[in-house]
Amino acid sequence: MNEMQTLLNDSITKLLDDLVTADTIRQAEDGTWPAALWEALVESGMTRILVPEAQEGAGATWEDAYVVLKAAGAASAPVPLAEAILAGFMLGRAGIAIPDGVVTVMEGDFTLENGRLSGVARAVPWGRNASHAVTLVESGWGVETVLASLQYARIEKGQNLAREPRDTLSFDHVVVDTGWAGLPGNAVRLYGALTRSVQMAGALDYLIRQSVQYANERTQFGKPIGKFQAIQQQLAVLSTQAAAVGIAAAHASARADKVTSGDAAAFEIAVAKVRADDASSIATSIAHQVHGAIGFTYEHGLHFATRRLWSWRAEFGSGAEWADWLGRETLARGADELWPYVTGR
Amino acid sequence: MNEMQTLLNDSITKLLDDLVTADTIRQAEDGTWPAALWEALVESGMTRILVPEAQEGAGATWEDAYVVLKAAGAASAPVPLAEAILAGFMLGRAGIAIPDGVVTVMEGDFTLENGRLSGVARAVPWGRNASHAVTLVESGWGVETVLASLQYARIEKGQNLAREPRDTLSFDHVVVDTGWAGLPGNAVRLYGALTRSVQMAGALDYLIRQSVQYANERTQFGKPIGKFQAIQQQLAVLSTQAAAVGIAAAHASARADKVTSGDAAAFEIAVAKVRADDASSIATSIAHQVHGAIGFTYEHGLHFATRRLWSWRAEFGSGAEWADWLGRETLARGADELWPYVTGR
Amino acid sequence: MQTFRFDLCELPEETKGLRAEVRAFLAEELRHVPLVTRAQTWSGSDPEFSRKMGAKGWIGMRWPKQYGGHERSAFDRYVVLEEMLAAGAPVGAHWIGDRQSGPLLLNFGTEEQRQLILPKVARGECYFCIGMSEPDSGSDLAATRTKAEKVEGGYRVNGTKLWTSGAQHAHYMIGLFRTSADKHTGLTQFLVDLKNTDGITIRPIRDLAGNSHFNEVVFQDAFVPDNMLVGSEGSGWAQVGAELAFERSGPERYLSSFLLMVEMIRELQKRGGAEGAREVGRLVAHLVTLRQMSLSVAGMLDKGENPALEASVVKDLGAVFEQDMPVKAHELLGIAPTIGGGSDYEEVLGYLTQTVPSFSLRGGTREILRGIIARGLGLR
Amino acid sequence: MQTFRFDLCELPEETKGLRAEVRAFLAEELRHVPLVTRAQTWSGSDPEFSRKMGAKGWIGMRWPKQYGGHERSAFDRYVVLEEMLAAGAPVGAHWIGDRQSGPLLLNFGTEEQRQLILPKVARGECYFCIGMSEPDSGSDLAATRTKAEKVEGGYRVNGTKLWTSGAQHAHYMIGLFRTSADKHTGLTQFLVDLKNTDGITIRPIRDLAGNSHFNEVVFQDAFVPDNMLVGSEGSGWAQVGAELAFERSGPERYLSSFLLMVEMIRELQKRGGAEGAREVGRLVAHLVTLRQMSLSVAGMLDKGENPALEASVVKDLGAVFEQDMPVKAHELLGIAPTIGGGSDYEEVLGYLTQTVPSFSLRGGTREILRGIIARGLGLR
Repeated sequence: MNEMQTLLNDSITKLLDDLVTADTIRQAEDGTWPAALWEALVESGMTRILVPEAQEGAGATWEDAYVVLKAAGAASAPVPLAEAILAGFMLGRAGIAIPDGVVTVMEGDFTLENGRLSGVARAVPWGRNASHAVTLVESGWGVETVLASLQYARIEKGQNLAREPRDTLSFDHVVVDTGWAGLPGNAVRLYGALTRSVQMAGALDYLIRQSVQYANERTQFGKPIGKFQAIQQQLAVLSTQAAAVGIAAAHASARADKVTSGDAAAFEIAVAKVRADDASSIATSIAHQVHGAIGFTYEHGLHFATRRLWSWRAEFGSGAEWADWLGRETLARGADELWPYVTGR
Repeated sequence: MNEMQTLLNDSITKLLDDLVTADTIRQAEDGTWPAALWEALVESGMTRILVPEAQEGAGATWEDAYVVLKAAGAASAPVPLAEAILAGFMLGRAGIAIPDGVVTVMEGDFTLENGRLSGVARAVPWGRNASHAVTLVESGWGVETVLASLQYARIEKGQNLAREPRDTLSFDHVVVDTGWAGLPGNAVRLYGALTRSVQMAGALDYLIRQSVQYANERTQFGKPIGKFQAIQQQLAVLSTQAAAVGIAAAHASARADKVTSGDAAAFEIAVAKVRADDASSIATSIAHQVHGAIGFTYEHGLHFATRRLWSWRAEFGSGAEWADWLGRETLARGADELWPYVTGR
Repeated sequence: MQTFRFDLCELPEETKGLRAEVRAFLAEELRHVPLVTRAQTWSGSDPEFSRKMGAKGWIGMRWPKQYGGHERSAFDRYVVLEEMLAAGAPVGAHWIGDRQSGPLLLNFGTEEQRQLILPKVARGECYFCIGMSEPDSGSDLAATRTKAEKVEGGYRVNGTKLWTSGAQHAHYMIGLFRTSADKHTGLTQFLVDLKNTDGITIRPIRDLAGNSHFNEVVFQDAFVPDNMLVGSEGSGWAQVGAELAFERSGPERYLSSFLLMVEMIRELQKRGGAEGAREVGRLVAHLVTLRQMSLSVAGMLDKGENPALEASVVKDLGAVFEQDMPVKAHELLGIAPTIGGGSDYEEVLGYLTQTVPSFSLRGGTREILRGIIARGLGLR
Repeated sequence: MQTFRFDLCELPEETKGLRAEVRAFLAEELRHVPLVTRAQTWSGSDPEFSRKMGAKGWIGMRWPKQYGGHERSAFDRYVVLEEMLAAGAPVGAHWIGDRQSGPLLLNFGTEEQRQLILPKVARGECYFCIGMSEPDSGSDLAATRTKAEKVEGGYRVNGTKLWTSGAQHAHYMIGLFRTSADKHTGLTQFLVDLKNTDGITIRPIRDLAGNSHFNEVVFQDAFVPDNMLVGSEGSGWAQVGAELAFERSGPERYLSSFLLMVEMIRELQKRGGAEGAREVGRLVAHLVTLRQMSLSVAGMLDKGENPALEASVVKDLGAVFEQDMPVKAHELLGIAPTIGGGSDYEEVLGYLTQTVPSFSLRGGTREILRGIIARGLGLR
């Protein structure tokens, strides 16, 4: 972390510590929009961290956004911060003005005719709470960045395991803003996978901190369970998994800053999402095993992180989907190109 | 085990205890044929356990053979006992007289014309030591059981990780005995997989016994390593894996006795080979981890079993190959047929 | 050293008719039950269903007829259970009474207790819960603090039981209470009438998936009469040990995620081709093997043997199998799980993803179980 | 609690030229070396190759020039090492001297020892082994019994070292001997001249794969002069701790099975289509992540920090990755491994299947390593 990132980390951590309590998350799960939290994130500029300064954004980098998103993941912040950051990034690239209100991103089966959008997007994060959504559509002109107002969209509510809104949005010839950004057609999925990997790194970090603390406090058979070798061995494994995801996601973020075309970061992003997915399965299992029954209650906060990991690992492409892609690329390049490719990037 | 099987178990165990020492195995690995051991197995009738009584065999069942093969697997007996038993089974079915000498089995790419065999068989167990080999060939007449003398076969030596001979045999219009047995064309692979599963159950049994004994004897940090929770947890896992393979292989053996066509036992045999393969990877890793450096020496006997497991898991179809088959069958039958199929057999 | 004995045990031919009967019953009864509800299997509670099972003679199947039982074989019972679980029948209401508390009373209860309780259980009308864990004693039963103090004509109970599954629906609790200070011999089991005893408060605990299977049960000067003591005073520890062994090897030890396996196969079928075939094949191999192990233990139980260690082996392997299922489904299909909406597959995946972590906690943690197996192997 | 710090660290652009140079060198030098030989990587020993590397300035790269070193950056050294390992170069002869014993002498050795030894090591002419384990002390160094008794002008050494890798080719051993009874402060490190000391017998130990990397080294009244004591008497325990930390995070911690990964991909390519793509993709993801973690530690070392815990994390994850490789290969391809014949893939699989069990033993067992990590997390 450079100095700016350290400051950013202090500031986002303090903001989240103050405004994301267990109650905030529970109320959000029951359908209450955490307005105060969102307002604070907007005012602190966090939602526009990747928007160019010329468009009233922070003009920061994905490496900076990493700090913010990891903290948000660790806090289980129940807001579309990752989506807003990504939307800002895409709109900034396309030179489209960033609207006020909540802007999310969506992937869907769309057609764009004469500036009107039709089609359906499934599992759109916080679709019900957003005023706008950003997507990419291949038109006769190439890949266009599209900003759609949701005023005329039909919304069908859904949710992921963490009870985060994942809504189905339908558009029928809705007038939209468009622009060109030089982004690949799958940029929502690609950068979406990047943001989820970083959030997962944060959630995994929370799991290890929480589990070590619990193991040192909880007593069974006359001593803290953290003194049992079987528990120690498991927590060591959990910690190594969390560390691996942290660096894989950082590596992908750094790469995203270096390249102008999103495709050029796909390799590192795929690595990060695959690694985060693999780690999540191991880590959630260990964290719950160490916590025992208490971690299984809604009252205890462990599941805020584990339920997010179970959902996030499948969002914007599961680890398996990205591994398929990575593997096919690797096989296509051939055995002798693996090492030069890995070291040459 | 019924009474007869208990007697059989006592008798084969005693025979192997007496005649399979670490030196026997080491010498076999260096190329010395263990003549005394083989002679004893022939004289006790073990090699012909599945040959009908009418053909001077024991006329026993695969459940009986299970007892013998599991003991042989546990002892790492360096002889083609499984192959001889399988050859006897196939010849008996075809009504072909069992030749004296060592009879092995082979799979290959063969043609049979006017009673003459041509083609190549790879990785034939103990090809160099055998006088004959049994195989199945699809001819214009159906699947024929073939007994080939190896007198005119070209032999190229090879070996598996356990230094068991796995030779390439080439035949060029060699006159052979043939017969019909109602066996499927893949019977060598099928029953071969059954015998390997049973041998693997034996080798896994050896691993757990050996590892528990070592853990109780070896002292580190002032106490037997078997007192450390991390070691205990691992040995518990090893023991459950060994137990699973034991019953999966027994189940397949029992099924092989019940059916007249080999195909009808394929499901249970596939289950056994898949389960044995999965267990071997876990079990060999734990056994070596518990033994530490000593288990890594040639002097110590642990590797007689682990190297066999590493080879056997790939022989007569790896777990993956049989899992592919099981999975395709399951998918073809469909989701709702899984339970009726499993419980209806 | 001791090793485990798993003799092959095949179900007798005679069970085929029973299996067909159970299947026909379930086809009718579960016709309109959504898959995500079925996925709860033995956590799902439906008193009406339990009464129908009771009427069929499928509860207390092995118990003596004099107590409302049916004196059927272990195999008949096994067939009924595995069919119920594979279909996702809501057997939760009577489950504990049938599997655990009924047998406990048969072994250690008084004649009066048996007469009073068992026929109702067998009719599917009387449900049990187990009061073992406490706030400071999860795996460590010797740390039990809920106190049963001797008073005129009975005991006065004070303390708190935690993680008590199904207490809100149960008529009785088998409670483990402290009757004296000694770590092990100070524990005693009681039959507690939850519906007719003052001083008992039952508070459901919401779990992470939003369900409330667990409860906190608080005793404040609750009176339990002398004739409700189970077995003898001070032998609770030993009795619990025997009781836990009952619950380690049934088909519920590997079928709790079976519905997800089925839906996974259905999704793969839709995709066509051989995608996922290898992984499905491996799961089938593990399923079939676990069933043979579980049947083997049933066979030993039928012969009156005591396969306690073998049952632990089944439980450990079975829990790993069940717990891996949502991960395998995720790895194979990559479909995001949902709650309160979505396709059958998505919802079943959602329910089980959140539920499987508890599978290696219930009835003692995985670490404890493996410790028991290790001691069985001769490691001290 | 403490967590680990893995800052991103990218190799400087300047290393590109060096990498190209190393690759050209290896393409030439390894042209005729069979793959199964290359698969030994840092276990494979070839003094001629080591001398060539020395001539290139690729041994002792970070050491001061006054001791024959080259004062290059940690990144330059990293690039050379990872290229050597990825290509399967036989770096075993000088490996321990370069990685472990040289740095030890730089840290704790006398000026005389440094002058005597380091230039020869850097030239690729002088090889080391480490005498730590003993018959009754594997992971438990405090149980070391080989005794160095003070005599006129030096020490008389008696006892047996076991599992000493490469002792048969080594010129020197860094031996850990007992100089007094105290468990920890009774241990001292010595520089032992194996070629010119009477009373030392080296017996190669055949391993399960038929190779002899290990040795038993017996000391019978072997005399080690005073000036060959390393550091100070009684500080052997502390010095060894520091020494072990050096060896936990290099590229050898995740590249030991890399050649098998390459051959696996080649086999899959032959089959065509996307068979195995998913598994290959996962392996690539783990490989790339491990490399970033390992580079991160190199970056901290370059800044003079002490990333001991982070190094342990790399070693633990790396060993799992390396050890899983033959299993993954087997699961993907189902081809039986061979020895002394067969295809490149079959032979490399054969060699590594037999070798990987040692990867979680060398330098302390997995259990010990995870215990260190757990303590680093604040678990006591």
